[in-house]
Amino acid sequence: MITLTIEGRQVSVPEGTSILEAGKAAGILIPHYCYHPGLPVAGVCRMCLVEVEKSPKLAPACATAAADGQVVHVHSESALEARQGVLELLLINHPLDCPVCDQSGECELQDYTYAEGRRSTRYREPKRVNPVEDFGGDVVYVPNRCILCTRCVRFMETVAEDPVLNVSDRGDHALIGKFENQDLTHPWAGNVVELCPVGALLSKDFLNKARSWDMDRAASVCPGCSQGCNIVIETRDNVVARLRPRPNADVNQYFMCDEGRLNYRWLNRRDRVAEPLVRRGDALIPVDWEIAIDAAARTLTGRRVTAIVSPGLSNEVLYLLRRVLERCGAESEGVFAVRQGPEAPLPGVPDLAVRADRAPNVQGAELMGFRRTDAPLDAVRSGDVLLLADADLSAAGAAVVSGALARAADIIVIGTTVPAWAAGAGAALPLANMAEDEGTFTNLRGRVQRYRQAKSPPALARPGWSVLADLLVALGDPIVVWTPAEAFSALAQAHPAFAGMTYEGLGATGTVVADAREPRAVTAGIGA
Amino acid sequence: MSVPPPGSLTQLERAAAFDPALPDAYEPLFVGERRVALDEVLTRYPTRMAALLPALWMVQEARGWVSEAAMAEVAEVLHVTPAYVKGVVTFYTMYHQRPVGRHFVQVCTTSPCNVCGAEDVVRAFLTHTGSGEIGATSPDGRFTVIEVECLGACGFATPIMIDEDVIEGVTAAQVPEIIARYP
Amino acid sequence: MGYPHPPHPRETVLLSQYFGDPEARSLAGWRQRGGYRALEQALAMEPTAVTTIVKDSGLRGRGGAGFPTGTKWSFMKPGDGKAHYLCCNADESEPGTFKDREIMRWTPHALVEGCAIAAYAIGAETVYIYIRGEFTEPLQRMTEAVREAYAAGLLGPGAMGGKARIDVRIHKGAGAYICGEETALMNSIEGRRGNPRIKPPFPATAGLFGMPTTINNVETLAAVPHIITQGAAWYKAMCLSSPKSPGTKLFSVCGNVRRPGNYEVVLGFPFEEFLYDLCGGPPAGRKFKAIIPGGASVPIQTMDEVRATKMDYEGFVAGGSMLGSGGVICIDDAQCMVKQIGRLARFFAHESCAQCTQCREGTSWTTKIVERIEAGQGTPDDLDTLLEIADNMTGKTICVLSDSCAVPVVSGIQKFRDEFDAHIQGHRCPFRVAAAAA
Amino acid sequence: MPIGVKVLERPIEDVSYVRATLTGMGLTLRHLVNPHKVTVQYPEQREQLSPRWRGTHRMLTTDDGKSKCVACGLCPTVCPANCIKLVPGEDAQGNRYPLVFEIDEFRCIFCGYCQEVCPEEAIHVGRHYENSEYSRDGFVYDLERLMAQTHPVCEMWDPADPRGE
Repeated sequence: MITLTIEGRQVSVPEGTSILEAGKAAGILIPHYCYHPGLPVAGVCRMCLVEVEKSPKLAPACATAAADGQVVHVHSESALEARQGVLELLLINHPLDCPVCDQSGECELQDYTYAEGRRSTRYREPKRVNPVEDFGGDVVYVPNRCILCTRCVRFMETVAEDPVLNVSDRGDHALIGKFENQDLTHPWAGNVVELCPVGALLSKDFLNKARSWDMDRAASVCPGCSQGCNIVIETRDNVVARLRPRPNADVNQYFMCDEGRLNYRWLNRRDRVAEPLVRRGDALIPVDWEIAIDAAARTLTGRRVTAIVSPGLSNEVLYLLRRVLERCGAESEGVFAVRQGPEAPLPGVPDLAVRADRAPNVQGAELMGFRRTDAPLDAVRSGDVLLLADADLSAAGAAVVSGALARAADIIVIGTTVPAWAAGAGAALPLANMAEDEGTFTNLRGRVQRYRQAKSPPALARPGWSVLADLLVALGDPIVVWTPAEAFSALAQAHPAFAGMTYEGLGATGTVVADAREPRAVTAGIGA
Repeated sequence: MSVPPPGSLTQLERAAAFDPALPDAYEPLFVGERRVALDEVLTRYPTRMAALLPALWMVQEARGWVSEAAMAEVAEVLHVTPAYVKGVVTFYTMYHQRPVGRHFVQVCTTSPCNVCGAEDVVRAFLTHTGSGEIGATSPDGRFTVIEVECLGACGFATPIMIDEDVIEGVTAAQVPEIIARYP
Repeated sequence: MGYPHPPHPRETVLLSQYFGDPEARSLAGWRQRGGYRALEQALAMEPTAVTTIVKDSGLRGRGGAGFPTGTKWSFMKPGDGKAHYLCCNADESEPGTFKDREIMRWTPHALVEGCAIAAYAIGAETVYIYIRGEFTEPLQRMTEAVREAYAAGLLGPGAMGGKARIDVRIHKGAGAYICGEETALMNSIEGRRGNPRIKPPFPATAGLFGMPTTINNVETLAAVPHIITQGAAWYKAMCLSSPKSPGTKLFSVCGNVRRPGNYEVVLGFPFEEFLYDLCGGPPAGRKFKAIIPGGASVPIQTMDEVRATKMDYEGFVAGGSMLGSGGVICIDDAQCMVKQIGRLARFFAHESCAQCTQCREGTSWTTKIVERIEAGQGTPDDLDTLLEIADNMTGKTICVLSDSCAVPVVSGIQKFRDEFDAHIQGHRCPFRVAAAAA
Repeated sequence: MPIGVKVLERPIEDVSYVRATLTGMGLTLRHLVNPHKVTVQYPEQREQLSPRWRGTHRMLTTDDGKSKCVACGLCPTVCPANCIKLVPGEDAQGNRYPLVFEIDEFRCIFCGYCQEVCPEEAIHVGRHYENSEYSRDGFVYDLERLMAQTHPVCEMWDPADPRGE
């Protein structure tokens, strides 16, 4: 460890740490563009120049190792002057089109210019103008706004290991370029949009959709696959507008895949079941929650139940479901299927990939004692009550579905939608989806991570833990759960893998379950 | 559009640079003898990538310019991506990214030559070759004239380079005679 | 010798002795003239002894920075299990300099020999000679010389009788001034864009292909055989002014001067005599207005300033400029300084590698402003702006190219402010007006 | 008094209406003989509005008749009454433009912030006050209507010229 002073604050950092990182540790942001902790150092923007005492020249904080006893001034006159110079030069060819730029409001060029830049330009020459270019994938390149920090090039080269981007030409003609027909189609290429500190690389999906200041943000976990990348859900007027990665050194570092990034529209579905429904004759009619819960409880009590659950439900919901099954008749069981997709690793980050299991809580479902199967409908035995917990069975063939329906004596739906084939359900309890709820997922390495509510659920739909707690009470369980934290602590008390965990204690980056390798089943007799 | 000069491999390929509608007439370069030569170059460096500049020189010698298709081929041979090759090609000014005239004339106009009247030499070349404009190819496809930053022969102002030949001490008056030497 | 002119009696011809002598080009011819004796002598010594001789001789890098060569060599630690490289920087692209070109054109074996000795001294197995792409004739001569040396067993496995393996490879550049910067040169050899690298790590630790590397200029390496054969003391004694700057140096003289060419003088030679006696002074009826004494990237000086300068590393610095690469650009009083400064700025803008912001944007902005002033569109604020941009471009980037662009602008505005003011106030270039009138 | 209202004793001259009535009649009489008139014979006669009058909005257009708005989103952000609805879109040339731009003139408090914040000088408050509609919906002006307005626009207060001279 070495100790240095930055802006009058003493900070101790491991040897080899850059001044910029040491500044972060001391709580001082040294302005920078080309530096990114997830990428190799380039040292080209020259924005992070700081004054180091006894050094003749200003030092680039990103490329200079902190040394013991160093005294660093970030806001000294010479450092400010240098950064003001960089900002002026970055802006001479910049179109200053903030009103139409998607990055506006979250643009580092804008931020630092407001903080430290000149009030007006001295540039009187015509600006350099280049046409907008489609980089393929989800990315569009606006060269006029580019500051050539080369973060995108370095990401594609060293992290994605698919160098389809280059710096073309030189001098002030230089641009980010790519080869014809070699697009940014790498499954992780969308990260360049995130990495771009200005509005040069933009997401086509998000283009012109919302301003950064219009949006509300919630820390969440990507529901796309079992990797469990940490994300931020951004909503505008209660509509999810985009997903962005949230750093977590243990899971996804700074990145998320394109599939996860773009797969958010289902969170905005409009064909949701929004009110509790029960069967009256041939039709499902909206009723009060109490009536629907009672109807469901009556159907389940003492009956043999086959629950088909979604591996996208939270640990708490799955745990309460397991408890529901234990209240039902003997031989009740729960199964789930996992949608599969091609695996796509990000080579530059260890143990980070789009996983084949395209559901966020496969591990959690297994820990709660649900059986994984490719044919969940086959589990439905003749005379069973089919409890459908938000499971998507669209992959199964019509014959399989109708066969299972014929075998089932009753159907109860707990979920965000009522699939067309489940129209014969006795009761349907509307749930909030993962963006409208909070809870935890367990990723494939057993890391339990919290996601938080990003928007409100439609009409009368309620969070799963709350609905199931009511159902359990109706089934005679003495459980008391009024908050998601209580639901989690009920789980932590009952399940050895979660022993000792608290909801708050999971923090921003999660905690790994005990004995993470082997998924263990929930033992019976939980009704404490 | 200038008439594609004869000589190097396919006229179609040159034309394709101007007219993308024409079919891709690319023929691989690194086969046979040239491949052997490249393999010999590869032995001189510890990495494959290091042979990039020599490989591009081979392309330019054979075809007169470095087309995108050629960049893609070089990339394949050297196990890098075409985008990478393009980044390198665009960095170095001596690789032509467009077809040029049969004779490529570079006139040094950097300060030491500039004070000795290099600009007159450029004007003379532009007039006498008929190319009219810097970087343009003359209508007969014979000459492309450019200004170049320092040929490293400042004491022999004005040096010019036609193809591989450096001619020193050129004055505007000598230009027609020099042009006549390059049919 | 004052090639292409016959040697002047006041020159001390060492490296330039055989300029203009085609027979010195061949291996046989070179051997007749005493070639490869130094290599033989060096191989008979321990490598460290060779380094010591060079260190004792006081030889300093002739590429521009003037770093002591022997000290540079001593940074290399052979036997650490890594590959070691020697790069010979023959990417001579500093405007005003053309000395290496002549060394390679006329005495290619001198360089091959110098490379071999240096490689032996630092324990490098492979030497890359990076020759700029525009040097077609030097490239051809060097290729031929290396081929001959291989054929004669001077290079390759068991070079000079089996003591060491020395491979010399020639790498042809492709038109980039910045590849004369040592780390950019290494990137270029590796097949990358010629972008300078951040230092540290320095080349002696992690250079070419990540291995310990030493880079020397052509002229430096060509001087080494002479030091080996005649001794460190002899070389150190060749000194006219500062004892820190011994030896001879080739000065390339160009621009508005009566006898342009390469002149080899002992360091410390009086500059005024050099300009008027050796080079013949300005063209008839003209006067020297400005002298750029060390290639395009050193401060411009007026004739009055350079008059008392002694031509060595310290002398030029004392005079307010730098020795640089030894390319003396003479500008006479018929030239418009604003135009020439603009032209220099344009050169740097064209050659900027586009990495650092200050350089990428600053060089081109500087060019645009100076060219606008030259066209008569300047405003009085422009000069302050130029000086501030130049300040922004100095000492803040990875390499010194942007500093080099700022240097002529700052020194030009300081020393020829009246010309800038005349352009701005008259809204036109007075020199163009004068030329049109004539 | 069941709720305990306290009745104050006040002097008779304060509660007497006689003096007030006479004062009012006096005023009427004075105006009867005084030629100064404040009544405007609307609609034949119109009041001259201040150049800084802030009335219903107007969207300015470019020379080719398109709205100047680039849908930057600053006016809905700055609007204290939250009366501007904006949905950005992209036209065939890739330019950002307002797909939906609506101002609810009923909710508007006519502060003029939208005009002040607009980087394109597109949205303006107008020197206009004659608004009547048959329904509340009619006061939600869409882009077409905003662009069709022709009344003069407000000249913002200029700090360099505070008195508008």
